[in-house]
Formats: sequence, C-alpha cells, structure tokens
Amino acid sequence: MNLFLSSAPHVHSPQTTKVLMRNVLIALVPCAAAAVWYFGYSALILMAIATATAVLAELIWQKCTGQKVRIDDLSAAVTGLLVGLNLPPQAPWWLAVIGSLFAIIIVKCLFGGLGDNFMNPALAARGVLLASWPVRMTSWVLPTGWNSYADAVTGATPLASPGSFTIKDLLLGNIPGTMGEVCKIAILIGFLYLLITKTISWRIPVIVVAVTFVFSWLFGNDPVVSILSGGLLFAAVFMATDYVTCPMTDKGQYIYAAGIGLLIAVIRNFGNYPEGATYAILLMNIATPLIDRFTKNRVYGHERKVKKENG
Amino acid sequence: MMGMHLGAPSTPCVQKGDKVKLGQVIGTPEGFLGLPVHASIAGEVIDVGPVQGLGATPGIGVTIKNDYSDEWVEGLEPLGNVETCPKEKIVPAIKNAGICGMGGASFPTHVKFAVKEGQYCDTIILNGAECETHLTADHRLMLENSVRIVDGLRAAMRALDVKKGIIAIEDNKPDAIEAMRKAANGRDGVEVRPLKTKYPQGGEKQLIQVVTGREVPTKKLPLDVHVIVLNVGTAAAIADAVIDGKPLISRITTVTGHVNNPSNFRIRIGTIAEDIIGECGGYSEKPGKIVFGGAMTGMPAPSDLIPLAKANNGVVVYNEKEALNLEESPCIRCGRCVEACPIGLNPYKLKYLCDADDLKAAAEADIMDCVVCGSCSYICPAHRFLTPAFKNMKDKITAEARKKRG
Amino acid sequence: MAKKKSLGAIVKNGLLSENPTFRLVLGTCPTLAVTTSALNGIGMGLAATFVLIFSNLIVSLLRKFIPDNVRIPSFIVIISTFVTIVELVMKAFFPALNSALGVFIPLIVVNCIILARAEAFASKNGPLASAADGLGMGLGFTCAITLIGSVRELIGNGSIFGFQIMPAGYESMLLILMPAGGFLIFGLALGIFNAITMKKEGKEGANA
Amino acid sequence: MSNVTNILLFMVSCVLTHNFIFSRFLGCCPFLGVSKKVNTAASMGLAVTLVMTMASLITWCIYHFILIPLDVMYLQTCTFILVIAALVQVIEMFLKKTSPGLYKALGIYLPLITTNCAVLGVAVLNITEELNLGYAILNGLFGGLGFMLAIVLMAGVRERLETSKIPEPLKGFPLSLISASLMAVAFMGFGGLA
Repeated sequence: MNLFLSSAPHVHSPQTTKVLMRNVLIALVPCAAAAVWYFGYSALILMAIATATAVLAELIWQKCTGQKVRIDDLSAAVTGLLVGLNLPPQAPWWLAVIGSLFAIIIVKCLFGGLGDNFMNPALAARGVLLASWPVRMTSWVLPTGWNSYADAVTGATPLASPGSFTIKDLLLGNIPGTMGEVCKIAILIGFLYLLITKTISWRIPVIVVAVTFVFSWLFGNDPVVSILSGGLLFAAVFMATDYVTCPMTDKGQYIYAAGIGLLIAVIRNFGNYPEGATYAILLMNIATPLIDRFTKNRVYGHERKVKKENG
Repeated sequence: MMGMHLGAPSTPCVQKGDKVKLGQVIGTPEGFLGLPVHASIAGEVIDVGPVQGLGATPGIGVTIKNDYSDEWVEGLEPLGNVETCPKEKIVPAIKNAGICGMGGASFPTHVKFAVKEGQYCDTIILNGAECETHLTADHRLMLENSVRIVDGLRAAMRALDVKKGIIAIEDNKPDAIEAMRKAANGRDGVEVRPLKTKYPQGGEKQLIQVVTGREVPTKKLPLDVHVIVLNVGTAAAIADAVIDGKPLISRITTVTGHVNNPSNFRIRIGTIAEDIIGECGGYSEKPGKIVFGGAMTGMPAPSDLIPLAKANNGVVVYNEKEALNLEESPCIRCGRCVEACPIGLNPYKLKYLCDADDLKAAAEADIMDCVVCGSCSYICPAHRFLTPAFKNMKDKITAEARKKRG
Repeated sequence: MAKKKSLGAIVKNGLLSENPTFRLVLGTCPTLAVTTSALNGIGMGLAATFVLIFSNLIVSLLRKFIPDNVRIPSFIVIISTFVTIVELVMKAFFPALNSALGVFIPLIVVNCIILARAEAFASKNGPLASAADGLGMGLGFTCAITLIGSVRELIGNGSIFGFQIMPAGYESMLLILMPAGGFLIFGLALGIFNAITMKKEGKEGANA
Repeated sequence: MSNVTNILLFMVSCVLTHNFIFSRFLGCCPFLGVSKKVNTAASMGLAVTLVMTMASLITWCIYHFILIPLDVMYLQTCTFILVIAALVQVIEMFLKKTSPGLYKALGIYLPLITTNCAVLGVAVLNITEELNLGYAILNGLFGGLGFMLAIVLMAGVRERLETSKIPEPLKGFPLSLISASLMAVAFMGFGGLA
C-alpha cells in the first residue's frame, strides 16, 4: 500500500483563497444590483466588460509567461468588478477595458501576480483613469432608474454640492456618483456579509469611517453627510481591506486605517479633488511596507524592544 | 525500537534466539539523554536489526515473538507508597523504568528532573490539556486512573521537594476535571485548574504562560522560570515505576480516523500499526495516510508496519481525499498566519527566508522560537507549506550549530 | 576600452550596446522630465550631445595636465562652460524650446552621462576617440529620449512632432504627460529593452 | 500669524504637492540607485536635505551679493556647481570626523550628491522663482524633506518587492520606475493642497 507522506498539519481550514475571493464577489453583488437598479442597463454592460477584460488579461499574461494559470482563484474577477464599480455610469466602454488592463497587467502581473503588488490594482486604475480622462470620470449622472431611457441628467455629487440631498437619498442612493458607491445600504449589506464569513475584520472599515467622521467635524463640515457621501464607505469596506496591500498585524492596521481617515478628510477639505478616498488609500498603500516594518508583534520570550534592523 | 526517546538510541543487549520476560531490559542507555528500553512482551527474540520507524532512516530494533505468557521479569523493586518512600530513590526509579515525555516530545523525564546548581523549581504542572485534534488518550487516562496520576505528581513533587502541583485540564473535558478533583482533594499542594479550550494550549510554553503567567525567555528551558511540565501519561508511568517498580511498557493511545470502530487502547510499546488497526476491525476505507499523533503535529508513517513509540498518543487513518495535500498557491498576505501564531512570529516572512534558504536571516527572525504547532499552515488560505518549511529550517540550523560546535 | 576601435564602432557602441539611457540607465532626470514631446526630446538630446562631444574633447586633451585628485572639479568646470554656452545659445535662438526645457538646461552639467563618460572614457583615450564616443553617447541619448518623447506625445495628445496621428475620436490620455506617465513609459521601455536583449542573448547563448 | 500659515502652506507644497521627485523630476538618479534599504535611504535623504539647505543658502547669497553686482549672471551654473562640489567635500570631511557611522552608511553615495540634480535644481529654482533668502532656505529644507520622504517610501516598497516573483526582464530599474510611477499617481492626490 502506498501512503502519502505529506507533513503536519494534516487538516486545513476550509477558507481557501478561492473561498475568500468568492465571498468578496458575493458581498459586491448588492452594490452591483443597486447600480443596475439606479443606472440601468449600461451599468451592467460596463461591469461585465471590466470583469471579463480583467480575467482575460490575467489568463493571457499567465499563459504567455508560462506560469500556471490561476484565474480560478477569482482574484482577477474581484479586481475587474471593482474597476467596473468605480466607473461613473455613463463611462464609455473603452474606459472599462483600459482600467481593467492597467489594473491587472501593470499593477498586478508586472509585479509578480497575486500577492506581490504593493498597491490596490482597482484603485490604482481608478487613479490613473481619473488623471487621464478627468472629464469622462467625473461626468456624474442622476439615477434615471432601470426603466426610463431618458438621457442622463448631469448633476454634481453630494460632495461637490453638500446639502442638496437629504440623508434618505444619500442612504438609498438615488444620488449621482460612481456605480459602486451610491447605495449605502447595499454597501452595508456587503460589509455585514464579509464580517459574518470572517473574510475581513471590522478593524479597517470602522476606524477609517470613525477617523473621517472626527476630522470632518474638526474641519467644520457636517460629519454625517461627509461620511455618507462620495466613495468613502465603498472604498473603506472593499478597497482598504484588500489583503495584499494592507498591513499584516493588528497594530499596523490601526495606523493604516487612521492614516486613511485623516488623509480623506485633508484631501476633501484642502485638496482640489472632491473625492479623497482613492488617493488616501493609495498613499497609505505606499506606506504599508514601512508600517509593517515598525509594527512587529512581540515574540514570546523576548523583551519589548522594537527590532529596527531585520525586515 | 531503540530510538524512541530524544537523545542517542540505546544499544540492544540481547541476541537472536534469547528468551525475554516482560519488562526485561533489552537496550542499555547511551549518553546523557539515554534511556533503557524494556521488552513489552515476554517471548523469543526473533531479530535484532534495522526497523523502519517514523524517522526517515531506519533505526535498530528488537523484534520479539510473543509467547503470551506475560511473565514479569524478577528483580523489580517496588517502593510502595509515594508519600512515604525514600525521596532520593524516586528519580533513579524513573530512569530505570525508561520513562520519557509521553505528550509527544519524548524528553527523558529524569534529565528534566536534574535541577542544576542555582536553579530551583516551585511548581510542577501536569499537562492534561490535550489540545491536539482527534486525540482522547489523556482524557481516558484521567477518567480511569486519576489516582495513579495524582500519585505520580506527588512522587515528582517529593523528589524535587516542590510545594505546588497544578493539573491543567481544558474545560472541554468536564468529566475529567471532576474525576481529577475527586482524586486530588486531600493531597497537599495538588490543585486542578480548568482552562479555556484553545489550540495550541497544550504546548509547554503556552501552558506555563496560561497557568503561571510566566514566560520562558527565548533559548531557555522551563526550569529557568522554575516550572516543570509533565504530561498526565508521564505522571501515571511515574506512579507505576515508583509504586510497582514496573518499567514503561504500554500506554493509552487513541486509534481513530477511517477505522471501523475508533477507540482508545492500552497498547504495548512496539506493536505495529497493522495489528493496532486490526484490533479496531480494520480500515473502513482505503487508507491514504496513517499519522502517528494528532492532526496538527502528527508524523506521517511510510507504511502500516511502523511500531508504536513511547510518545505516540494517537494513530489516525486518513482516506485518500483527505491525504491529498493541496498544492501551494501564492501568498495573498492576508495576515491570518501572523494572527494565528501563538509565539508572535511572522510566518509569511519566515517562509520567504526558508525558500531563499537564508539560515542567518531566519535565525535572526527568531525562527528557533517556533514551536511547530501547525496553526499557521492550518489557517493559510493559500495552502502554503509553512510549518514543514520551519521544521526543516530549524533542523538545518541546529545541525549547523552542532557542526560548528563540532 | 583601451584597444583601438574604429571610430564608427565607438559611435555604434554608444548607440546600441552601451546606450546611456537604456543600458547604463544614466541621465534619468532629463529623460523623464523632458520627454513630454518629441520636439523637446530632440532639443535636449542635441544640446546634451553638443556638450558631450566638446567636453569629452577638451577633457581628453587636458587629461595629461589635470592632477588626479582635482579631477572631478576640473571636469565640472569644463562641462559647465559648455552648458553655459548652450544656455545662452538656447535663450537667444530657441526661446520656445528654452522655456519648455526650463530648469533642465543648466542641469545638463549634473547629467550623469556627461560626467560618467568624461570620467570613464575621455580621461583615458585620445581626443578623436573621446569626441567620437561623445557623439555616440549623445546620439544614443538623443535617440532614446526622442523615442520616449514621441511615444508619450503619441499617447499624450495624439501627435508626433505636432502632426496629428491619432484618429479624430481619440481622447488623449493626459496622465502620460504627467510625471507618473513619464516614469511608467520609461520603466516599460526599459523592461521591453531588457526583454529583447535577454531574448537575443538567450538565442545567442543557445546557438553560440 | 499669517507668516506661520504660509510657511506651513509652503512646506506642504514643497514636500507634498510639488514633491521634488514626483512632480519636478529632480534627483531621480540617487532616488533609483540608493533606495534598496530603508536605513541607507534614510541616511541618504538626511544628507541630501542637509546639502540642499546649505546649498540654497550659499548659492542664494553668491547670486545676490556677487553675481548681480558683477553682472555675470551667466556664470551662475559654473559657480553653483562648484560651490556644491566644495560643499559636499566639506560635509564629507565633517561627517568622517563627527559621525563615522553615518559616513560609512553613506559611503559612496556622498560624492554622488554632487551630481544629484535635486541639489543644483533647488539652487537654480531659488533664482528663477525669485524667492527671498528665507523662502530659499525653506525651499531647500522642505525640498530635501520631500526627497527624503519619497526615497524612504520607495525603499520600503522595494524591500517589500524583494519577496515577489518579478518577471526576469523587469528586475531592478524597470520595476522601480513603474513603482515610482504608481507612487506619483498617488502623490497627485495632494494636487491643489497648497
């Protein structure tokens, strides 16, 4: 009888990478559904294009560099859907394609594939698209709903013109904004799902929102509106908690989340971009390696000294 | 098997054809950590030669054909009651009985009791935590002969004149806690301490921290924080050695997994896995892997002809699907392994150092503090082989250090 | 470099095998900053080439008289004189280009290529060979930044040297003209360049 | 009070919005060359900040007190670069005596600072932007801090990338450039801050 000689431990937790990524996809479904509900059929196409391009790009890249094809771990699909959800509803199709291509090829595969990129691919893609085609990326549209095919009515986002939308609108989401960020209820449902399945921990989203709340209040604009408007909630739940680009230890995640919250408030109040979440998270992604380096757990049996030298 | 304990394997002192009685010494100890090996059955020696054990290279072993007489060898010197017997006789009795740690480390107990100059021990902890999966051997032992365990603890306490003895049992075994409390009341200095069930609480370092709040400093032994940890099985063996003068020839082991009726047996040391599983009514499914020990730290057996060693507290049979070890996928830096590590190490970072075979950097990153508990490999969503890599790296580093010491 | 190489070979070497921008990765600052359009690229390239040729020439001429420990400051003085000449010429004849290149004209002095070549090549070889090397290096540098400049201009606003190439519907990617785009295109170009040379070496290794 | 706020604004603009590397492209050679380890990057950043601050002070004085009266502004480039080279020499000797540790850590990078575009860049910028002495020094100091911030972040990122499976042709410079471009995208977030 030939027996396997695999070494301890012989059992494994059911949460594999594929399961985790699938949980994130499921958590995104409410947001996607809300987007299709508010912005109609075009939203669905955009999201489909973005996701398909992402998965295809990773497949081709892994094939032609001779690596084992790993698109079944759904990480490309998650990135693609996130790129899709970050686009305004009336964005042209090629914007989704370029966004996904940039996210997968440049930000992820060039650095070595899953787990090696130091920046959140979907968010970097949004940053690049925002800088390359500012007009296209900021043409907001009032939700015209699934049925009416009336052409879009452009309007400024609540961030740009606060006070023009009631809290109810903000919560329910019939406000202009990118597809993913509008309906706050959908985001919260997704967040709860991720918490229940232990895919992410509460630490980062809660602290990001809390710190933004405090600093928005300090900087003198109504904190409740500033939290419910713009891409903050969506980014905090889905973007900031991307494993690959956030610190490993709890302490590190506290600092990372606090940094994001602070930067969001600063950029929103002083910078010339209404939406600070994207850049805040990108900046903290850059700082993550340094945070990881200085927030080491105390090893059992060692006195409390912060080890500066080894990585 | 001659090499069942940590330290140099003993040399056999019987030849082919000799008749041996139950408990007769068939292997004399070698070196400081050496332990005598005893015949666990009476019968005729049919072979003295290489036997494939759990280790990679076969060790020397004595194969005895059982004549079922179970006739004890003469010359055993029982010391009677643990409370009254002469203190200085206890440790030699333990050494002659060939007792080593039965929790899994198989560290010779008499060496653990050798308290050097300037060191003192103020607490002895009996490890009844048994946090390893699948295993209920210690649980059974605590239910059936709790008095023996307390006797063993008292013997150890008197031998080292220690005032406090704590029996730590996880609260997922309430009946065991009850049984041990009944046996322990009235015995001075013995206390039963229930613990919240948590893996890997059974590890020496973790248990000391939970029970006494002290931390074993890095590269030091529990004795440096004045504590000695013994497995409840070891305590029972001590009681047998002191009270009846009997050597360690059998132990309680859980046999479970894909066998017809999984159960706990008191098995003679050296019985081969095939017979043990036969005892349980054979395989219920085609075996993919047989593991000696629990699922988190057990050693896989190359075949089912492997003899049971003193420290094997379990024999677990997996079917082929479970045995198939999924192939490694890239690390997604989720931080679960950092959270899971009881020692506070960075498993994902150590894995890169191990892959790069960078001994110096790994040692600098405190890999030697790793207790190889398997939590990081268990939790890793990308199925990365973390614990095996650390185990090999630790062996390499110790081998390197030994070569340097030369 | 001591062995006698024909002048043509030195020039070619500067262009291909030891292209300063792609192979030795020197002079990254101007390469990134100035290549927002092909025109700027050529302007900067020629200015640098001019300085390279003459500074190499003078350095190799004076190499016997410069005491060793004062070597670097004297090289710098020579180079900066030529840079000042270029600066004044630029201000006089090409004011548009001068404003486009801005602070980077005086920075040619600090451009690593020039100092590196002066140090590595000119101080050891005859004036003619050094001048040829200066020309080779300069041309290599110019070709490289013009290539990157045209790529960025093509994507950045759909034209090369000002001629509209891209179809009317094309919406130019403004990011490419920004610093981030500069880093990206230069990085990708270097990556592709390495990939080609590796494949070539691989092939050469294979059939060698 | 207004003086403090616009110094603060000037600082934010120098360090973040118009960061010397990410938006003005000055000092990229050492930025790519030195940013392997966080420690060396930090000490390099410190040294460059030191040199830039002193350089802006001295070059500003030379320009206003020597070049303008003698009306030889065109000699600006030569004098500046010589001053910087001399300054680096002085600092090198000074460091060798006072803190050999830092000197050893910097090692060969110290002479490299002379050819560092950032140092000469800040000197020339002080002149072209007609900053008064106070702001010139601040420009040097904050420019240096911006450089240091960028190079330390870059070193952190590159140390992180050591453990990634980077495709063969991209190892070394190409990937650092691409990471720098991603960092530049992030730094654009500070646009308009000051």
